[in-house]
Amino acid sequence: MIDKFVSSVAAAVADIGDGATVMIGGFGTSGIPSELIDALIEQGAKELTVVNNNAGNGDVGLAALLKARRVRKIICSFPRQIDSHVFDALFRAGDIELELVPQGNLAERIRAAGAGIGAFFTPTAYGTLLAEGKETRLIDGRHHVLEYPIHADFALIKADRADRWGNLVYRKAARNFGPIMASAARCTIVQVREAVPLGALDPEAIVTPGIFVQRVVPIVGVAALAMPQAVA
Amino acid sequence: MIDKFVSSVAAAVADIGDGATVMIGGFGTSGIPSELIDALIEQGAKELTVVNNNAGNGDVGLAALLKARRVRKIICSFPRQIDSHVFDALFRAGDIELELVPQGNLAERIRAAGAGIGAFFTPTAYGTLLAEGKETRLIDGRHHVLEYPIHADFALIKADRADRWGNLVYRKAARNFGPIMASAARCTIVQVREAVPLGALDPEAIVTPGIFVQRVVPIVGVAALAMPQAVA
Amino acid sequence: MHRFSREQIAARVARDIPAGAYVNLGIGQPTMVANHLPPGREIFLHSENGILGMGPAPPKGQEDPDLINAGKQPVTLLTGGAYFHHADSFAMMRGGHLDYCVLGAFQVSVRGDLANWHTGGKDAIPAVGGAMDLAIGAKNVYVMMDHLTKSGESKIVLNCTYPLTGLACVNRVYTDLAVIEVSTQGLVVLDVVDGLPFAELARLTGTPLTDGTAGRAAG
Amino acid sequence: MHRFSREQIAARVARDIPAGAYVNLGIGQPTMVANHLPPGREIFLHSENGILGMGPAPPKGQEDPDLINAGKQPVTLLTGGAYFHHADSFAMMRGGHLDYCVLGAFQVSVRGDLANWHTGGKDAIPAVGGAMDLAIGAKNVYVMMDHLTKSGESKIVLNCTYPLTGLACVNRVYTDLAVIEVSTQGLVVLDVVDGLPFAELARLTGTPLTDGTAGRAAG
Repeated sequence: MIDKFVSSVAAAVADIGDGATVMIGGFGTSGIPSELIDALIEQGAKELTVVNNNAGNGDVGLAALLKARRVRKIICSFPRQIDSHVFDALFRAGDIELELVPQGNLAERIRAAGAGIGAFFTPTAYGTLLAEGKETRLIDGRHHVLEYPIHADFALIKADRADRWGNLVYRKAARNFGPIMASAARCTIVQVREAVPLGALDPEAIVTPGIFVQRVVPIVGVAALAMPQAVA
Repeated sequence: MIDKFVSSVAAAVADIGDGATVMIGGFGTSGIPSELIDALIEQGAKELTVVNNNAGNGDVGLAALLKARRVRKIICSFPRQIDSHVFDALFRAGDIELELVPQGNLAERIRAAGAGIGAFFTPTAYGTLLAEGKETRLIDGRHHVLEYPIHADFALIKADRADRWGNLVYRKAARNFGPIMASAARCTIVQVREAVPLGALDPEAIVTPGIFVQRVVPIVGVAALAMPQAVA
Repeated sequence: MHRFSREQIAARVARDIPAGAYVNLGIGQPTMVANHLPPGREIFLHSENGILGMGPAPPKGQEDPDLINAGKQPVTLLTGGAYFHHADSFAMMRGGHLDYCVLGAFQVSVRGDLANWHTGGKDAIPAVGGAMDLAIGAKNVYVMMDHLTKSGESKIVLNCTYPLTGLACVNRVYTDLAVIEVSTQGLVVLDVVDGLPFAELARLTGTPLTDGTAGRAAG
Repeated sequence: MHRFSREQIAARVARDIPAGAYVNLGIGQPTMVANHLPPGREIFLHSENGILGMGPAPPKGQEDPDLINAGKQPVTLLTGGAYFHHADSFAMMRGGHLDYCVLGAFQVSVRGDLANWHTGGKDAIPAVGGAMDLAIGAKNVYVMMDHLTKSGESKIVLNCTYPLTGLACVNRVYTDLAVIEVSTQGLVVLDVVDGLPFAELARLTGTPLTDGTAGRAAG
């Protein structure tokens, strides 16, 4: 019987090696696989390349991973935030490499990796600093930039419910990068609020079919995140 | 109040003009927008370019549209079938142009149109007759072919349920080309089994958000299609 | 000098968005447009983190960390709204399915070039987010900004001096002094704030402007 | 001459597919593999029209026109299965997420080139469907076919004479005479039908073959 449930976050991330490329889902307060990130910090892998929309907030989660100096390079769209002081300091000191990617190109490059697309022409960022040195082409009257897929060794994502085949559904805007990161990684590790029996998820409403998922860890007894005060 | 419901298939297809590119959903017995196709035949538009997985079966639906000589060109993956005699005869007589596209490239080209991708490199069909004359590139050790999006003026698709905003859910494998064709056409016309009130569709399970849909026609009182005998 | 207030600018943009439009309101000033959309007019707000049919902020105490907008503020979902993933969300934008994007800006050029993501400062840590996707992400890209910098320089320029976000992508600019259309014939002023002569607007702006206000009531 | 029956070939392929594998069975002969998968072994069948977790044909009278496989025959969905659209479905294949595709073929070359979509006849109306996507659509691409044509020519060839479906994509060939691995060292015979000497198989095949059957039980 196929059972993708893993009993602990520690077991789930045990084989992430030094130098691995790790995608981490989440956007703002939604969809962050906090317990998996903490387990990765605990586990100790270093020289990582991390793919995330941001570069860490405050001193927890991804910021803590950065602070522990485990990340060689980050690929993201929006590193600079009001509370990105950990990243800011590392970047200013030249201690972390940054590949800045427009958010939609980031999403599409991740999707392309999962879909086996070798490269694609996108109009986003044409003529800007972020397209410097990249191949361009005029197609049907519109300028485009050639972008390549972003593959990962591991993806750490958060979903709402999963069954033992690894089928996933998400909750509201916490879906964000989850489905595409799951498709782009060799090994996708998911933390979920609830493990459900096979058949409990509507086949019409499964967002990530189990083919994209290798390991699922139910995080039991965690209360919903408190909503932080909105910042200006 | 935004209401995308249209009272009749005739009204829904009234403005499809001569020379239009029309995508038609469906795969085998599933997801064929039969009533919309019949309305298009009735309406009389000609010199059409049709995008469909096949090129018509028997003498009804798309085959009848072909038989009425309304189609100048068809873009599809699998024209030759046991009962594709209408297409076969037109093709042998040189009365219809065929662009044969591998099924996955067809799907991805339609998706690219909806997603604003200018072109993409795909490994499918490299080194075959269907890639002849196309640009190729070796990326990361794998040969690829450059493929361009397929845009349409209209898409005719079938869904299961819709609300007045045009949000759609499908039924089982009838989903097939519906969501991507809806995204690739300037005007997407949907026939549905059931019109439901706004809010009746689960926001987590809406497959095609209304942004991709312009018109919805409920087809009332149509019994489920009889399953034809499987043919060898 | 008279100026349109930020609320007035937001109201003016809202007035120009028709029923049934699919709209993305950028972070910051553009977010205010939502407060001015007439209640009876159904307009579909898109948030690039994966929401269509986004509603207003929830009552205090009912915030949901899984339901936030692109600015990471708590929002709600309207009846009829839907969720989707990031690639699908940006496909909506890149694919030209949105009718309007409303953005803030540092500068807009006479050709509609947009600079709004980076001051170009040597020490500045860059962050782009969805800015470049939004710049090319709608049939109509509208900018809301102050007409002048704090030191009095025009933010409408012949050529952007800040790093570009997108080329020839802005269709219309709403400032505290005027509403200006970016047309193939150059910049056309649709509205000027009460009491500001066109010649004075042109002097402050410092780029060629065409007066298109004839026969129009000021906003 | 002894031959593996089609059922025996299907059973042999089924035996080689491990639990937990994601598998696409092509139209025709490969479909028979499904009947030989051991009931206790969970294997996920993919159908390129948008199904994962595809089950067997339904009882007569319970066919559903909306639930068909790529061959357009009625099927069922297993508990735990899921539906998705065509672009997502082919992304699964192209993206290398399937473990096995099993296909029919006209010819397979010594390099693993596959010809299975078109006889190349001048009058033939071409139709490709998902053949080219399947050819590159799995970590392991297995072919099931007769070893020889009706006129006795080998379908394993130095160079395909029929139009190609994919280049260097086949990993293993299951025929009525043998099981042959396409390796970087050329074709390696893993199994031969009882009573057929290797030399005779090599003569019938007409391409270089390596005998890899030593120490293996025939299937």
